Amino acid sequence: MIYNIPYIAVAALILLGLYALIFKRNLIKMVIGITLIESGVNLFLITLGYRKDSIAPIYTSSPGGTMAFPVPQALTLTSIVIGVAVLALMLSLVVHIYRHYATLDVSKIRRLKE
Amino acid sequence: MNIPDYTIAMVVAIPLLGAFLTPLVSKINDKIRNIFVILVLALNAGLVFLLASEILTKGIKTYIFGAKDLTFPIVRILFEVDAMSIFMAIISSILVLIAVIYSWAFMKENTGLDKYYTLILLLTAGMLGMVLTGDMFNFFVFLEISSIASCALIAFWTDVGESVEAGFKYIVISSMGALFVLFAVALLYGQYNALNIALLSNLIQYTFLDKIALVLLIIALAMKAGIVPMHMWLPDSYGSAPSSVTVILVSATLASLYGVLRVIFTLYGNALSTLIRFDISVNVLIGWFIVALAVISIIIGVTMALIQSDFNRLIAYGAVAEIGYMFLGIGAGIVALGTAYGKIALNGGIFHIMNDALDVALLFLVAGSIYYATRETSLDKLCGLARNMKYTTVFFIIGLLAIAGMPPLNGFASKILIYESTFQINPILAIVAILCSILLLAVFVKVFFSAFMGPKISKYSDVKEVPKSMLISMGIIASIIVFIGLFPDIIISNIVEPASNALIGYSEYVSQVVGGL
Amino acid sequence: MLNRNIAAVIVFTVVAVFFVFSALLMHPFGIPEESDMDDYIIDNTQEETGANNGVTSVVFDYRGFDTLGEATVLFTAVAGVIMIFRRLKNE
Amino acid sequence: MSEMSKIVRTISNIAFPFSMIYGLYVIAHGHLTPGGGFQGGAIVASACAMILVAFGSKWTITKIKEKRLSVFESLGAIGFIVLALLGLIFGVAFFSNFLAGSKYLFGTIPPMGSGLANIDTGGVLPLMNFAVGLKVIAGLFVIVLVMAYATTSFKEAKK
Repeated sequence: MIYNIPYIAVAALILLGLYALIFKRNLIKMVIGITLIESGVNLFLITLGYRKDSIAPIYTSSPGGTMAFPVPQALTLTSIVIGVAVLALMLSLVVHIYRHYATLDVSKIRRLKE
Repeated sequence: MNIPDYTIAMVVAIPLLGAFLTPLVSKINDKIRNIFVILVLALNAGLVFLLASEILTKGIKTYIFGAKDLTFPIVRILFEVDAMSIFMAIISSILVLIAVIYSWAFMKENTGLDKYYTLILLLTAGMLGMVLTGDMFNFFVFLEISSIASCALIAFWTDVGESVEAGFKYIVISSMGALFVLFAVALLYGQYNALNIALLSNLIQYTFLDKIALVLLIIALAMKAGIVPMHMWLPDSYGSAPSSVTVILVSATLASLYGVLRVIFTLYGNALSTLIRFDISVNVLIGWFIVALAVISIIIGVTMALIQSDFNRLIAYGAVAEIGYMFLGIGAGIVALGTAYGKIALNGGIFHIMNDALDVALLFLVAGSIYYATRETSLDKLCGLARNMKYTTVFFIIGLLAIAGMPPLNGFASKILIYESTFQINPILAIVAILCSILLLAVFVKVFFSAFMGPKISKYSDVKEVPKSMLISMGIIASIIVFIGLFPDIIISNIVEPASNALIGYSEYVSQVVGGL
Repeated sequence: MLNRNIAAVIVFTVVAVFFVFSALLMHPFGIPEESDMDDYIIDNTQEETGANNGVTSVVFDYRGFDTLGEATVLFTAVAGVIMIFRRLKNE
Repeated sequence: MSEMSKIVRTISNIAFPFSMIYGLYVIAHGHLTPGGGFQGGAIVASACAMILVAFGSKWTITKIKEKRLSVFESLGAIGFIVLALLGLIFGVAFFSNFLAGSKYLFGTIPPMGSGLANIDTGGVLPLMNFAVGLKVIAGLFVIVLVMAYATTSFKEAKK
């Protein structure tokens, strides 16, 4: 019985994303970090809804047997589309920041407080 | 006078429908689009007041999406509106209506206005949804809508470097907070297979995972409410967003503050009194944590406001200090949960949410009108504006006295409740709060003399008063502030008191859903 | 810049502890503790919503309001991106 | 970005109809097989993005203005919320499935248990799938188109 390996994978994904977000200077790397955390939380939502050797909760020509939970899959669908929306907005802001400051380095962009 | 049951759903559905229709309506021409948006928001505010009169007389109302009655395993989404959520909905709908009237003239020469009004309607729908919902995942979805809409609105002036950078910082911090909220919701769902707030509050046995979920929720929502260690985004985004957007951002921040209250009082309601090691109960621990953060944010807010030279950033740091006062009142209320002065502290905290929202909104509108008249926001260059901009000066004086907590106006009515109750908990808190309030007064008096008084310099001699619609909106807020200041007990007895009772009496909120089965 | 790094490391380790503990303490993978809500949906999704696909019946009927919020999120993001890339007057 | 070579353009011309039909199939059969409005819309939007990449953003923006796309998107969103409001008028409450089990358009109830079901089951679900699908197609394509076109105009401005 794979004890809790999926949850450890979730924790690893989230920590990788957090590392990229907190310690990296480049804006694009921060955006990638947030997407990593997003996929980690989605993976966590999906693994919550699995039952031992269950099949997808769809009745069309289904082989029969216990079915996995449908609710976490619906929540993950919503969370994935939210991830796409946030990603699109962040990237368009990064394009504009690059246009203004001609650099992607966070420390240079933090404008000098006069 | 009972109103149909689906008004709760209409309060959120109408701004959404309006937002989806705005791109089509704006194809006709600009004036019809502005009128359409103001009509939608006026109708929405009317519905909220109708619902408020219903809730404050008849108690909690619930509305199930998609079915008439409640089946046992609560499968559908449930809207549950009690006095506290309708209190926040009133504040949000007033502020958004005033901000849209203000932005009619303020935003005249900008391009891309149909997207601007669409995003304002979406932000309204997000805030009202966050405040009215009774489902944890639904709260996360509306939290995300309001943070994406407000991030796009912050970065409205894309030619100004600061606002794009402030928008990026805001979206990074709020999407981080929203992901923590989603992880906490997943933790609760994994254990209890339920997503409804009332049902979860009934099922929670305060295991170690629930403690992690509680900490994650409080950190994430306090981060979005602008508490000190994570407040860096607030001065940047309030400072560089258009003033009419900042007014709506204030109520968006308060909706996250409502989220903190809903989590502590309702979701973990019956877990609050469990004793942890060396017999401190949980609410004392959480209470002191919030009070400590509140005092730090008051001190940092006021001291940073002293050294600011940009008008918008100065008011933004004032807003951080005011959020500190709210959390001080609420934290004191949590520490002394059972006692009488704890109830007064909670009343003061909740009353201060309304007062401060109005004061900060008025000050930002004044800053916006100064920017509109002179295209200048740094205080060093502004001088002698009182001569030509008479009304704006009067509104600024009202806002200044209100935010500093001077007796005739509404800031005093709620701050006195906070001082009185925190004094009984620990005198140092009350002393620090009073001193910082006086410092805040000093900050704004300095602004008054440097920007409004002073000699008439040639650059601003021909400055003319702002157009009528901006004055009307500032006048509405100023009159509400003066009305609350003169008759505070009307507001306290029939709006604030039911709200704090609804928060403390969470068992009625739970039995409304679980009891019925 | 040194104290900024130390603060970042502290924040990172504190948050890391949260996620690792929650990974270890969660119910074992594949054996959920309670499942009354999802069993209800699996059992009578066909006669209540008439759809064979359980996930779509949850997405559009049982928790349809989430999907309305979802469509609003996408609509907001598109409006935001178009607004950010609009042509300003002086360009 | 500028357009690709001749070979890429012809291949994407050929591949576009098939991926479009597959995406529409996923939208239409959302209530029977795995899929639905969001997934099918994403497939069709990726097919459109393939055309955008192959033919360059300048050519694409002459073919379809972003204004018309955002009109489609608002229509899809309005369709979705109107279906929910119809649930309030005809059915029991906001978002109720008033068509399931009725004798109207998608009303029949599928046979219980695992088995095949024809397409006119699922009540209001297929209609909502179509509305959300239209919205996602137009929305995602507008995002990709605007970002591609804006970055090329930045480069010209810089030159």
